[in-house]
Amino acid sequence: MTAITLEALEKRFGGTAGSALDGIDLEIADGEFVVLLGPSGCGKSTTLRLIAGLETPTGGTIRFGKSVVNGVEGRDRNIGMVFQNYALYPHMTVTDNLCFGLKSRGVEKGEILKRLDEILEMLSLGDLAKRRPRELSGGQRQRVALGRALIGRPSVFLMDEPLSNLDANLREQMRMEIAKLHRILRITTVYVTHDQVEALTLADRIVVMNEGKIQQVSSPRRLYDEPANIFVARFIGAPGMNVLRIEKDMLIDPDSPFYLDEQITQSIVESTGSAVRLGIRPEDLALHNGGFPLRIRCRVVLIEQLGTHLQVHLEVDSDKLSSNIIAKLDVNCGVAVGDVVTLGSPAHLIHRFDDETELHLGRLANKSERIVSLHSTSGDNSHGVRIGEQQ
Amino acid sequence: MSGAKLLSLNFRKVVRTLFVLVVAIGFSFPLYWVVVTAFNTKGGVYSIPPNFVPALHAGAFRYVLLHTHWLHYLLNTVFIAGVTVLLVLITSAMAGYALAELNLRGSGLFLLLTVGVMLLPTQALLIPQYALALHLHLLNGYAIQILPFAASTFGIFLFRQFFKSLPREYWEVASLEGVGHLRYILRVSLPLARPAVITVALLTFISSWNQFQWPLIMTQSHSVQPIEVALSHYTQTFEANWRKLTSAVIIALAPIVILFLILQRYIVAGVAGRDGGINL
Amino acid sequence: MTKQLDPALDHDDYRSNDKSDLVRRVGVRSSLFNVKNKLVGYGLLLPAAAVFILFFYLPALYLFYIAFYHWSILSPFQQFVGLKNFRTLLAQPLFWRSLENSLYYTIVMIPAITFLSLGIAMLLRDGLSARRGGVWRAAVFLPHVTPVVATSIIWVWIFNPHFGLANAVLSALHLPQLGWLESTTWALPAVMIDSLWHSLGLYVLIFLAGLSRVPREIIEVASLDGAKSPRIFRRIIWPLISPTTFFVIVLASVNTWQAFSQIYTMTGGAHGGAGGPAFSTTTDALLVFQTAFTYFHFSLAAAMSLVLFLIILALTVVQKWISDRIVFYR
Amino acid sequence: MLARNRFQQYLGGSRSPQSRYKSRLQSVRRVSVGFVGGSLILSACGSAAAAPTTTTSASNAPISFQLWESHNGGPVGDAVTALVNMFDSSHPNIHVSIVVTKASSKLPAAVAAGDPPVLAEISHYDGTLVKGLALNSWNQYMKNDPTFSQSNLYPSVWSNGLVGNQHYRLIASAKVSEVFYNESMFQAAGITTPPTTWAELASDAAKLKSSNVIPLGWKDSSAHILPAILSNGGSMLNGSNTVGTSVNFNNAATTATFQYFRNLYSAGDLVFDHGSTLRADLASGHMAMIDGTSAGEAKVLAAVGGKFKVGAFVEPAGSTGHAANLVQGLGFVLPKGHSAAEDNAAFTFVNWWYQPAQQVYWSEHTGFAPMTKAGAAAIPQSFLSSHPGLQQSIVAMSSQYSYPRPVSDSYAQVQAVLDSAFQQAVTGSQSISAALTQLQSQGNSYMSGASAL
Repeated sequence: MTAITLEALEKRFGGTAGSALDGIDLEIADGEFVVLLGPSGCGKSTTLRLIAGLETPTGGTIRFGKSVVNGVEGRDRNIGMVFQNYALYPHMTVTDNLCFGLKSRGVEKGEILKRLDEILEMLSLGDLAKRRPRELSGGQRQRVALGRALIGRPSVFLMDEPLSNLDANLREQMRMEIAKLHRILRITTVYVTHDQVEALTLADRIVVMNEGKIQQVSSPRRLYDEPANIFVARFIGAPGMNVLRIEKDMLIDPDSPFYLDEQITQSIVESTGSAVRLGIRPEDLALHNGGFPLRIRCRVVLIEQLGTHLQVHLEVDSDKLSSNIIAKLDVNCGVAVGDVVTLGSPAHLIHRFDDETELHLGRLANKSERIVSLHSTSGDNSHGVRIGEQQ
Repeated sequence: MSGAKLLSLNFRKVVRTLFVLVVAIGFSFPLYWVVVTAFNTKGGVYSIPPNFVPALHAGAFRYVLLHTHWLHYLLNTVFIAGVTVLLVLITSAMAGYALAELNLRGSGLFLLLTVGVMLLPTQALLIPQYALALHLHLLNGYAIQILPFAASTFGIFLFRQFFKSLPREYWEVASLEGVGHLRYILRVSLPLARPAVITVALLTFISSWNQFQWPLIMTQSHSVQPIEVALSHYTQTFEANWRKLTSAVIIALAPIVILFLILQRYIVAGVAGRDGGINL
Repeated sequence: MTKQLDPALDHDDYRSNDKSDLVRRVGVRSSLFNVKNKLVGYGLLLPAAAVFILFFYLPALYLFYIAFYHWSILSPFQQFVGLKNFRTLLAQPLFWRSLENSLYYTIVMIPAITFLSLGIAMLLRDGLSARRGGVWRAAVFLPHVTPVVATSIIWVWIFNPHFGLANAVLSALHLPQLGWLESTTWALPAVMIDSLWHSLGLYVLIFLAGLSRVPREIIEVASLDGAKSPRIFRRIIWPLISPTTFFVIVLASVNTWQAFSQIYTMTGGAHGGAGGPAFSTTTDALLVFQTAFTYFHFSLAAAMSLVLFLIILALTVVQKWISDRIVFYR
Repeated sequence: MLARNRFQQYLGGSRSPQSRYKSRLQSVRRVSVGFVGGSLILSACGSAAAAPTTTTSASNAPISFQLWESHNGGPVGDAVTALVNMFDSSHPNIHVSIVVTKASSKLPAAVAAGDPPVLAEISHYDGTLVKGLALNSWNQYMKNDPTFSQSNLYPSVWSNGLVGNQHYRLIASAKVSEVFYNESMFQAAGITTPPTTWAELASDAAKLKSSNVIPLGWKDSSAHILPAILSNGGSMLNGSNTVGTSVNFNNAATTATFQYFRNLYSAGDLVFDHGSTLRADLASGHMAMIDGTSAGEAKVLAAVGGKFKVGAFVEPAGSTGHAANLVQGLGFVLPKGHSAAEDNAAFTFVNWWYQPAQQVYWSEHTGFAPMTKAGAAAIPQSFLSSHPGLQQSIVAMSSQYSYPRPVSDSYAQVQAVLDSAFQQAVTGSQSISAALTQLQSQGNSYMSGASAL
């Protein structure tokens, strides 16, 4: 088993296109399941391919355990990799696909058969051994691809968006299988996806990336609760956090659509910078009932009926500023398109970000100072699960 | 749809089918006619109006079959065409693979070189090519009939395109598993490229079989000449004897026609896909 | 992967759903293990490149040498003669005659090939079941796979002035019989008929491939709009297949200008010496061949080849110029 | 390689490249350095032609050599094969093997490649080979062999291929022009004896003309117009007909001859065609007379198949009062680059070829005229009476007005232009004077060597 260390890892591509990497530092512990998460072109696949040895870094080092593997070919890194399209050879049977690599490496025949049985058993592929990929369902192919990556007994297991070709049901099922496999085998795993649900459910730690840089590395729970910056805040959650940029003078303007508790306003006005950025998750907004330290007056633009709740798109009611907000409201709240409503949120659910650096500065109040609780939160995982349901 | 309209539609369909029939018969008839002539009676060839039904007199055919070294010319042709096909497949697959899978500096130049060959007028190059063959002592051998055709623009393009259509991950998986390029080509790329292999093999075989001017110029002894050149010699030997001449024609035609009839589906598909592969 | 592995498949489409693909394509895999990769790569390109260079590009260069030198296979003395070969050439009536013949042949053949093959392709395109359609296609294409020498002999027999099928048909239709290959007027047209028979199948298939790429819906929409067949053809199909038409014209003009085997075999007569009667079928390609390989004037033939080369080049350039203006590429 | 051993007989074993040719070759090769690299690559590939070289035989060891020949099967090819077999069995020290190829057009390349045969039969005199100093003269071999006698050969045979005083090409198969006719048609038209003058031929043609019969079919090849021109007092070349350097066609004799044929053609009494078509026409009763050579007699008789009796007559007399003819055919040449022993053996074969027994066999089996008087005399009268064509060809061979074909460089091209001019003038697509003017100027440009197309 192997720990992986990336130090100042850099990858530049010729030409203008390509998601270059801009100094990645990351330590992945032995046996850890790490998910690289980010939008298309953020560099997550590039990072994975650098670890696999399919690309060569232009700077920095990659270590497996203690040894630097920069110059080591992929084939010598003892890696198993699963690709998005499975890359099963259509003209070979399941058995041949599984054994092709072992045969090429000159593994002894008896050993090959032993491992084959093991894998077929583990992934319940026994009945399919003689079939060709086109005779398999999507999930079965996925399992064969997993099997092929595992049969070489890799010390590092890499997966590049392995579930994105599956339909929703299968995806969920395979997610569980992958989680199970990892629980059993405890192979150091790096998993690339743009799907936060996969990331939140599978990962020990999530690495959020954007534009070739790591934005945040943390556990799923903390990613949601304490996004390191505006990008992460907006990226995590469905939909992401509303982040409003409010000029300081707007806070004291009585005609402003914003109302903020005076004490809080005071502390903000005293801080540096000309504006403040406040973030509120859509699920943390509610129709104003009088008790909220932050109120926003806005106009309803669109209402999406999602069954469990309404997803309401609003526009801040101001000439000076056009800002869109999404709120998740109760199905029975009775708003209609065109209504001007006032939304509010308790201070401990409001995040504050630096206007310049966009870094997270904390919340307007601690949890203990909570004034109103909107949702009953019982247990660490509740947010994740809830988000999952909302998908 | 009104009855009259339906009628006119059916009528048009009939007319169309008739046209198709006429075209198909027009194209096939000369080949039928050669059979009629070869198996005609001695005087029947010159009868006016002509006989349209074969008289099935095999005398002339038997004579031509037995009194000339057809087997020998056929073997020459098959040998030349066979080796050419083999070499074309090898060079095309190799180059196609390198162009599709490896990011080589200079592959653009290579492609230009490949397409350029097609644009060079074949007639204009005959003289320097002959001079080259003379200098290299290749005249009158099998090598000069094979080597210049051992690489094909069409083959390279088709293989390149085919290999490019294979997901890149196929190779990446293989490379992570420690599979080398050659093993990968043999075990994965080529087996998957079967349609390309068949198309290139068939078209190369046909064009090699039908070579005439090249061996006519480059060879002198019958021991290495293909059937087409031999046939052109026999037009002198058999002169006015149309039964013998057409018998000889049948012998030269039969193998390629039979091959075509068996594999026509692949050949037609291969040719039809050709302009998709190489657009000028 | 159930996706059909078809060479005609557009691989870009195939991969576009793979978001990291762009990364990989743009990626320049440099240094380290790529040195070995590169060696393997160039090794793979080498055989084909060697064939092309040795047997095509070197001779192409050598052609210039021969054309500007006095060069004979029997003489070790090679002397630079400048444009002498070209001056000799231009002073030869037969050279001009051969150009005339080639031009005549090409000018008749290109439109004939284009329109006939398009017509037959339209005929074979639909109205027939796919299965039977394959048989018709095969029938039309069969002549193209037959050896030219063999089938030209058939046509010599068909064009026999007294016992041939061609005149039998003419006389059945009460038309005057022709001398065909014995006649200075009809010899080249006779060769053209053979060539058309032999080559049309190829062009028909190319057109069929082009037509199969015209989306059915476009034609259906047009006919729903009430457009009549000829109108659909002129306004919709014709513009859509113009790249195919262009390809056919380029291919046909290069092929016809270089036609050799049919002419050599059909006009050779019993005693060889093709190009007759009275040079009426002596085309460029034939004259180059005779000058070099019958009369052994290699330098002159090389000069002629150069002229031929330039003509074909010019033809291609002109066609490209025209096509850039009228061909509609989707 | 496939079939290598099997075809060894075609390829022949012995090859003794002379240093002279090697050095020539090297100088050729040096010019294009680029090719040398390629040759290294290719030398590994090997070819059937690159048969292993064996050493030249010592004087008493058997000598074997190749004879390049262009008859591909048929009666002529069979006769050559049979004769060569006879020679081989009667000459234990010499073995001749036949290589059938288009010897005339392939020989120069073989010489240049340093790989020529010892003996070749080429169809016409090729100035290229002499210019390239590629041929040995036969003179010394004829002189050294006591069994060879010049006087035995017909004069037109002796002077065929003579340049200066050197014999570079000894004729191997002689043919002359003559006309075959359908005797039944002649009888039906009331013609008792074949025509002896061109004028008679024209009037007989007129008599033969009926609704379904074409009186006269003529080959579309110029060799068949030259006898008429010569009989009308014309010539081919200025100075000597064999080695002159300018053509002599634009004159009264040629004009008259062209006019004569043009009249026949426009009256519908004559058509042009290939020999094969003419024979079919004669056999099917479409035509009364066809032009040809005795070498075609067997084919004529085969085509007619006994349906009627075939007669033959030599080309008629013209304004000079006598008939004329042109002797042509393949000839033996001796490419340089072989040992004296091999060349001697080759001459042994040629001399043997000229002996009466071989001449009789040759003539009887092929219809070609015998080339020696002794040979002609040895053919039984009974055979001649059933083969009027052969009989007529002996008449022509014996005539003092039978001439050898010109040997000048570029004459082959002149002949092609003559073909064309004759066609154009006779069929009326060009006036006679225009055709002759063009023929003269183009012919001269070829002959002068200033242009060589």
